[in-house]
Amino acid sequence: MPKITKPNNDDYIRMYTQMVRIRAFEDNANQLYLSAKMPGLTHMYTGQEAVAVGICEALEDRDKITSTHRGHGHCVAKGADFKQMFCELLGKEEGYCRGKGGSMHIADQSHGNLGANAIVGGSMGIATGAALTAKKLGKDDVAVCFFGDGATAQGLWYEVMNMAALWHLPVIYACENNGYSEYTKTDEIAAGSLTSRAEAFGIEAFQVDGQDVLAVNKLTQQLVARCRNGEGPFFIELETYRYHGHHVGDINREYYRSRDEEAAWREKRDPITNFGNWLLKEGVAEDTELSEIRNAINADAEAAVAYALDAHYPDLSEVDMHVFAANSG
Amino acid sequence: MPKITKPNNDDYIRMYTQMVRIRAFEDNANQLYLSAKMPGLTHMYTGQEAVAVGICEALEDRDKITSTHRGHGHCVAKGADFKQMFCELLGKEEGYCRGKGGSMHIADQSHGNLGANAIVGGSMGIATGAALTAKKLGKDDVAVCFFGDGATAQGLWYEVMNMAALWHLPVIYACENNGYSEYTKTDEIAAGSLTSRAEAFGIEAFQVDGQDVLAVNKLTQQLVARCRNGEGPFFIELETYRYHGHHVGDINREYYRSRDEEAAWREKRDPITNFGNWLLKEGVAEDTELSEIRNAINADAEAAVAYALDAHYPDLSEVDMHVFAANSG
Amino acid sequence: MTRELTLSKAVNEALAEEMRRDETVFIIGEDVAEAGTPFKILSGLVEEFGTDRVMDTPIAEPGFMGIAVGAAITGTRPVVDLMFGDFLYLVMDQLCNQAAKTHYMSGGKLNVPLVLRTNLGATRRSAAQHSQSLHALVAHVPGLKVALPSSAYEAKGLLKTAIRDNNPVVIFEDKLMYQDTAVVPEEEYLIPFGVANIKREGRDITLVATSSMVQVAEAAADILAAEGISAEVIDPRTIVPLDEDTILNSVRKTSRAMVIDEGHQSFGVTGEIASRISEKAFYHLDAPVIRMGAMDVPVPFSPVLEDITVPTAQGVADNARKLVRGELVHGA
Amino acid sequence: MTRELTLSKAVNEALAEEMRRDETVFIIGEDVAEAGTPFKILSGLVEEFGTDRVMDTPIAEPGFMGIAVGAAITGTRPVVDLMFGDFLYLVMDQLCNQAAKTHYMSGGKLNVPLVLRTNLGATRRSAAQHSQSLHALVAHVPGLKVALPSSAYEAKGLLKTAIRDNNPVVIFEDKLMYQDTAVVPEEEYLIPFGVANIKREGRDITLVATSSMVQVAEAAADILAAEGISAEVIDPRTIVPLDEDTILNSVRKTSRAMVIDEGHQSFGVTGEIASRISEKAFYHLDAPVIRMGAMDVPVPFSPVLEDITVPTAQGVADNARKLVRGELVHGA
Ligand SMILES: Cc1ncc(C[n+]2csc(CCOP(=O)(O)OP(=O)(O)O)c2C)c(N)n1
Ligand SMILES: Cc1ncc(C[n+]2csc(CCOP(=O)(O)OP(=O)(O)O)c2C)c(N)n1
Ligand SMILES: [Mg+2]
Ligand SMILES: [Mg+2]
Repeated sequence: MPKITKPNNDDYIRMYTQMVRIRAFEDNANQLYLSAKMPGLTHMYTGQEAVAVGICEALEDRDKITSTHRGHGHCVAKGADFKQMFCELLGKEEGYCRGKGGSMHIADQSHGNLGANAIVGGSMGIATGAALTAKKLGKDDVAVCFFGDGATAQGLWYEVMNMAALWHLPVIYACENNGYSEYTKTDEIAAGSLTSRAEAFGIEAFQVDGQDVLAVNKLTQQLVARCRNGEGPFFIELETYRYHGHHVGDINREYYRSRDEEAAWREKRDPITNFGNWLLKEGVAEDTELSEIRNAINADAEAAVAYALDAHYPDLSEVDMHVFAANSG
Repeated sequence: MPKITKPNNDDYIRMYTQMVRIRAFEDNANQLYLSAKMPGLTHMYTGQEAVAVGICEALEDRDKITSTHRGHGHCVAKGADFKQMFCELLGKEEGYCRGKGGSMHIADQSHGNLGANAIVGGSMGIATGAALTAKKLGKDDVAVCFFGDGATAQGLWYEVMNMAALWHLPVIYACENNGYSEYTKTDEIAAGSLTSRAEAFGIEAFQVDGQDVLAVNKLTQQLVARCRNGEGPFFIELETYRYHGHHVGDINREYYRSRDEEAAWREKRDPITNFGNWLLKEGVAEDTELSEIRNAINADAEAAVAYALDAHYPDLSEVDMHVFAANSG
Repeated sequence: MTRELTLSKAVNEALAEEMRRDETVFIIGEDVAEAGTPFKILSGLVEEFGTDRVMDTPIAEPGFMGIAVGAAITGTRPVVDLMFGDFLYLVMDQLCNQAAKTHYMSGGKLNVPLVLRTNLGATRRSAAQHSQSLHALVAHVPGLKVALPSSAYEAKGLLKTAIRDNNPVVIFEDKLMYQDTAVVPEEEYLIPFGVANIKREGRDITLVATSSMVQVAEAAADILAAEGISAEVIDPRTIVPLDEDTILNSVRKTSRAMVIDEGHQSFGVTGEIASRISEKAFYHLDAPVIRMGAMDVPVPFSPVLEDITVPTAQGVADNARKLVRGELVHGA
Repeated sequence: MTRELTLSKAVNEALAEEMRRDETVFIIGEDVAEAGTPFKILSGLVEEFGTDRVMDTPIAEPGFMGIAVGAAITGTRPVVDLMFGDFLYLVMDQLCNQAAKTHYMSGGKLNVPLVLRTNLGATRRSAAQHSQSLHALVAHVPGLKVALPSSAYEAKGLLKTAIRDNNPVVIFEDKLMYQDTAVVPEEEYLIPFGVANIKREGRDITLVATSSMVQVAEAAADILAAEGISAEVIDPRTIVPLDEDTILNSVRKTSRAMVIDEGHQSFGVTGEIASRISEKAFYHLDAPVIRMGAMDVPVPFSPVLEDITVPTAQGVADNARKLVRGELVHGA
């Protein structure tokens, strides 16, 4: 059994902090939308924080992730900086992608985030390929592929699972099952069982409460260690919930899910509240410490927003730059 | 339990006849290739006859099948005529597709054969769609989708299985596992288990000896009856073997499979020989009757070849006909 | 009595009318039923026709495209809803290897009466994977018809024709135009394929413009008119089949032409139409045929960049003016 | 000492040399290892480089294309083997939505140094799904480079350049040419992208021809030469990037041009190149630029039909002769 580090108090605080950072980022992004300052639409990660944080805290910078249209949470959790993220959301030159990618393509190569993706399931091959690179180059890096329950309908997943299993690749397929794909319940679009689908390819599959950051983190630590040890691939189904609509513009959503259902998740299963309470109960932190953390992060986020709003757009000459990468020599 | 007719002696003789017809067709097609009279390459069905016949004998003309690059067997089994088939293989106007499709696209609409397909897995959606039509039009027609073990790697299958399961479509996915896809053993390209892959979508899955025409027929009869009854979809994995190379030009194949292996299948598991012996043993037919059947079929096939060789090519003006179907009005 | 409808509502009406007329017509795609698509185009249809005829699918474009092909071959008329034109790449095999070729490969014995409804158009701040205008790709594949409605009126008439066509038809709506209104008659009408629409007559130059670019060409014609230049604006409506005659006759009259389209410029629609004009009206041309497509770059997210990737009325007018005045656009 | 190699062997050598030079180069595709592909192009490579670098995949084109994209982004250089060009439709999403756009969408921070090797060409009696020449489709998508080798020499030099390029490159070999030989130097060489090859100089007409059609154009030039007509034959080698200057300079000299390509004629390569010539060398043209692509029909199986879908030397010569003599090809 590979060695796994038990989280200590610092780790707990970091997990809490990272979850709060995601929430703060999203609240501000939503505000930007509501105040008509953000170009286009965006998909809020709010509610799912424990998934991104529980998983990414089990990874190193050298480990890769691929993300989705609902990707801000993964980006923050993997170590990204608020300013460059908000700049990207606003199409500014200082954004992670010089404003060319926006919310749905935000990437952060220095922390191993290969990017969000606007094609549902579109990154399943990319993550698997990243794992292949690790194996080829003799590194023990791991790749995590985030995707939603809806994405499990894409045939690509079965193609790459087959190869990942045949080649024993160090990739973890992490399905954030938030119960919906757009305006449709998962049950209506997914026959059978998701874990069985992975198991049918000989891939070990797990289900975990995606609102419990410690449970997610513990499982991921184990699987990452086993991946580094050549025992991959793995599949995790994480039960979770998005608090907002499918995207920021999806306001009237009672035709597909009830307010009661939403309220129940927010009130009983909020990953931040519950983990905060646990920290208090276990004596890891005092109430004041937690609220200091939250306040500092909120201030940070607001400062980053202000910075991004002021930042400049790329020069128009950038429009046909980066179509092709330069070749040296 | 829906009512299933037990095969009687006529049925047995017809199954034998149909298997012999496939074998005769293929032997002649191979001869055409070897004597450089056939344009292009073709994929021999020889060895797999019990699959096509066992299944198609459980179907009616109104039931649909979709076929593969290795499709002559399905075409014969579903009721096609030798002359029109050979004409198609030789690119003649009297062919099923006026010579425009050739071996890999042969279709026979009047018997419900929607066509062979040169894209591996390419017909999985088409068969599923045919089943959807049946359901929509309130008919109890069934669709059978033939494909090889190699085709199970195509993501399309998982996409359509999901929908077939969700919508309870009357479609049977029939995987002819002949142990190889082109020059590669199935084990090297398929992780886990094929039946589990279907089961993961909540689809009932079966394995059957594809060399035993009665076993295949019995299972198919049951599943067809259940499909007509709204209990579809189903999956069948049929263990079988192709005697020839991947295509007629694949002569030196010892690098991927041994002569011994080939000989063992031909000698011990030949579907026609074994079923012939069973017919004799059960007193269904005398030896002379069986050899009369074979002789008559061989004569038929040779006559059809001669006819097709003499038949005329389509007029050159046909080249841009049938790009678009006419619209009445 | 005339009435105005949005393009979105016009599409909705076309579908409702055809579904009432023909029981074999059905809609299949993601979130088409209760949600009525993210653009709310299909609102109300599931209430009238039920979930058997307005079918929500899993997020499996190749899968439901393939299912639609099989359904079409066996006696129904599926209207496939592809949420974004960018997802065409996912359905290309089923669309181009299967649907497009089945009639031909079967020697005319199998038909695939299927409509693929999707969209095109940038400047919605949706970035590179939700902003493409990929109609040129499907136009290159024999066996597919391609319709490009440029208004609510066109959208309704062309879609109804598409549904009745016995072939696979890909119809691209402009996402930016869903809320644009036009006069749409109460009475039923169809718009035949392969008949271009002379949107505006003119003497000095022919502007051939497709889809979203028809508005742009008309605005350019306004600018030019104010300067005394008379531009003829032609909307081909369908690029497969293409009404070459109307275009060529116009150019024979005006002696000058531009082609404007929102797909990427290179290896796309502008090249096809421009080269046909240059090839077949060569002796009538007083100036080179100028093409204006979208820039050959993935669509950038940043609004300042995105806006300059697409032809504008001013840009069209500037080039047209040069042509009419005999000035060089590209050097000699 | 000169030596002749088949195109197949030239490709094999290019791969072997690049794999020796750079450990991160690997091959991935169906039956590439022991079988060395159905065309036996890769024979011997797995023996030298092992199955870790010559990787057999399941029949899952979208899957291994996606895996290659991810591998390329993270530090390797995959050479994807796509058995038939017709299967491009299956990989379009991973190729065009992912590989082509990643560098741009990431603001230049991620690279996708990937080669997709595939083929084109009809007249092998393989029918509609194994005979297409789909290079125009990928040329339309910004972010992809497209190379079209026309001989063994070209195939080796262009493939080596493709492997060293930091971008996704799609290279199409002509299936019919695999056994054709050409002089291929023992010494290493690369052929730069975007530099057309003037295969043959001439005065009276420029024949721009790609891939399989270069031979056809040369044969046409022979026919014409016998009649005293001097044709210049230009092989663009890569259509993205396209060496417009060499083509335009030639046309400025000859005043007449034809474009010949094996892709379907409509909305394809001939339209792009012809319209660029007509647009940018307009004042030098003495005759319309004539295009000859494959017919706009799915490729028929029947040999008698298949053979007439593709341009022939005689057909090219006939049109060229008309142009030079000032006769009309299309009417006035
Ligand atoms: C290939 C593709 N099909 C459809 C869409 C439109 N779309 C965007 S998000 C989404 C739902 C995704 O659901 P899920 O995977 O569960 O992720 P969630 O939004 O719940 O996080 C859909 C259908 C898309 N972007 N890409
Ligand atoms: C999409 C696609 N990929 C690859 C091929 C090339 N090819 C033709 S047959 C074949 C093997 C198919 O194996 P299987 O499905 O087991 O059928 P079998 O040949 O054994 O009957 C391959 C790879 C193809 N025709 N289509
Ligand atoms: Mg979801
Ligand atoms: Mg097989």
